[in-house]
Amino acid sequence: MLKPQNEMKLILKSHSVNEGFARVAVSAFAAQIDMTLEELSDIKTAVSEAVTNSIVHGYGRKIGNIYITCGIYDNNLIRIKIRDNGCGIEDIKKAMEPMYSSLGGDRAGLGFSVMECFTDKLKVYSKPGKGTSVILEKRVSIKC
Amino acid sequence: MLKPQNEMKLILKSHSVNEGFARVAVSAFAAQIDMTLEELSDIKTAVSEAVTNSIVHGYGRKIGNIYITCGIYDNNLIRIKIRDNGCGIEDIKKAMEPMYSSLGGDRAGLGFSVMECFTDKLKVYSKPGKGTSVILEKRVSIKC
Amino acid sequence: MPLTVKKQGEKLVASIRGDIDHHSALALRNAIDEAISRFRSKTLVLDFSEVTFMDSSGVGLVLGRYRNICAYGGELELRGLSLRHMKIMKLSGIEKIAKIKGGEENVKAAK
Amino acid sequence: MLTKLNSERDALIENNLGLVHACAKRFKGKGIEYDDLFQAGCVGLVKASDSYDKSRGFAFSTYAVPAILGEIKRMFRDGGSIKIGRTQKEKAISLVRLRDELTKTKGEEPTVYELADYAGLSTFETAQLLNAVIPPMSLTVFDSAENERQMDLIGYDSRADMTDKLSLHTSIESLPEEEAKIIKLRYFSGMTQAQVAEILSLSQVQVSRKEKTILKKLRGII
Ligand SMILES: Nc1ncnc2c1ncn2[C@@H]1O[C@H](COP(=O)(O)OP(=O)(O)OP(=O)(O)O)[C@@H](O)[C@H]1O
Ligand SMILES: Nc1ncnc2c1ncn2[C@@H]1O[C@H](COP(=O)(O)OP(=O)(O)OP(=O)(O)O)[C@@H](O)[C@H]1O
Ligand SMILES: [Mg+2]
Ligand SMILES: [Mg+2]
Repeated sequence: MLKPQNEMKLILKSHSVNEGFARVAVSAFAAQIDMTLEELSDIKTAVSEAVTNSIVHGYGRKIGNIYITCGIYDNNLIRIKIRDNGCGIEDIKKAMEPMYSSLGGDRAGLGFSVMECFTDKLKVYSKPGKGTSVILEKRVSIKC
Repeated sequence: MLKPQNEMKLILKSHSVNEGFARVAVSAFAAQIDMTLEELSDIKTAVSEAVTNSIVHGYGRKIGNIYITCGIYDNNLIRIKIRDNGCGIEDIKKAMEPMYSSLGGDRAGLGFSVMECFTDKLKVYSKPGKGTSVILEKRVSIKC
Repeated sequence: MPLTVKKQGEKLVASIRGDIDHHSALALRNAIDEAISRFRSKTLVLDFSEVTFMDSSGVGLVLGRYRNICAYGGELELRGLSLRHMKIMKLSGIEKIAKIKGGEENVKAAK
Repeated sequence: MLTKLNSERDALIENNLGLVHACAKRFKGKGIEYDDLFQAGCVGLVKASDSYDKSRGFAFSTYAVPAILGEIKRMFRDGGSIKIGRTQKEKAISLVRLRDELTKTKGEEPTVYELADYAGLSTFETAQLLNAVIPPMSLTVFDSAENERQMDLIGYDSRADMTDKLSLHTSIESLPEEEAKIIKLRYFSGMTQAQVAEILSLSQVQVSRKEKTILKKLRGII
């Protein structure tokens, strides 16, 4: 991966009130590339899913740090990494299946599906007991 | 200083395009406390001055990192730290005098005065060759 | 609370405003469930026409209310879903169990 | 003695108008006219020169700049304290409206840059505002573009002031029951046409048609 043209790092506590802030911060940064509102909303939605997972699954009742990196690369590529030091995922393949959720309640098990649906690339790295990283990539349309 | 109720850290490159982003990110985070639009724009104004100083004076032609911490404390206190690893300030007292600027051109030497006027507390720490930290505090009014 | 609950004829209509994420969903869930058990309507209508943001927590909110209203022998109706929100809803197949109103074009367009 | 003091003070003011310009320039383009900023700054300068005591050894600017900035800051305060939520929402709504207009005139959705450009905002600010609110009214297909505008007129436009609403209120009394109900639900309870249709067991299209006729009628009455 080449060097980004511009990059920001954000560290947040896993309070659920920060979900909204994470969305705003990432999309405000990403907006330095010209794109449509739809594309901007896609990014917001995907980021919201990943951050919520770190809060809900990664840390659960504990409060920990969530690390977000957002880079802007050549050819209008936006790359966002969301990392936590939470509980990690045992079986990533299973976790990424649509409608799979390890938690009951109101979780639909659709977070990863939504991330896949609204970005161009999704990568998940995780180690049980260590934490999880999610990498989202989106190439937005170039307008003249 | 007690522990903040909520806190975020932001690391930015000293590209001038990031001035706007820093303002927006800090104000979006601070806005989780109920305050008036004027109070919010006071915060934006002060942050903008500090970030610009790190870009213009701290790093000059180089590109370095700017570290912003924003914490929300009891009794509606917002505390923002803006730090750079730039050239530092020889004589802080002189630098803070209104209308003093080490650079000519369009710089009026008003940055620190504006920060003082628009916040409740301003502290500056600096070591030549090491870098500068500016701490801004603002207590916003509680509205019912 | 960014929620208005109204009785409209036989129907219980809950109109949601603003962002639906995991943070806001909890309060919404509690308020809607409280209204369901209080009014005991046969039909719960969830109106999304003033929702400004929604992620999968919104789908969870709907699925949970569906289970709940089913327990009362009732049914669920969704209204005012934008194309984007419909796309997210459809990942769950909710359109097969709930009646979706006022966005037929959206239901089709969201494949 | 007094005259001397006065001339000293006048000189102080005259020689330091540059300070006021420097301070005022800093706040250009933030919604207050430059002349007004300058005026306020001058008030600060006058206050500072009244109370300046040379013998204390401070430079005059050290004394005057905070006073000037203080007065300028007050200008922003005097706009009244507006809660963030509301104004941001209003701004965001007008942004989305702008987007819809541009989409119509250009035939394709504008980008965030273009929107920012038209609205005279930074891209970051625009993105933040759009985050605050994206009214889905314009995103949903089922409400026709026309009645969106009608809603805007009465629902959101601040120029549709209370007097309009009040006169509307009295005229409604002269309408048949169903018609009065439609208008009340639409414009005083802020319901969508679909919601009103539901309550009155009508189709949305019927509500839309009726609403148009009633509004025409009302305009005649008012
Ligand atoms: N950051 C994380 N840390 C630990 N486990 C995770 C993390 N992210 C996801 N998971 C696991 O992957 C599963 C699937 O995640 P996904 O987001 O698809 O669904 P969900 O969060 O359970 O439900 P929804 O997102 O629809 O509310 C989760 O149930 C959880 O077990
Ligand atoms: N982060 C920093 N690193 C190094 N020097 C700094 C830094 N911040 C301020 N200074 C020094 O302090 C001086 C005064 O700063 P101040 O912001 O008040 O004025 P200015 O930046 O020169 O002009 P203006 O802010 O009006 O454009 C600067 O000219 C510079 O010499
Ligand atoms: Mg999830
Ligand atoms: Mg400066």
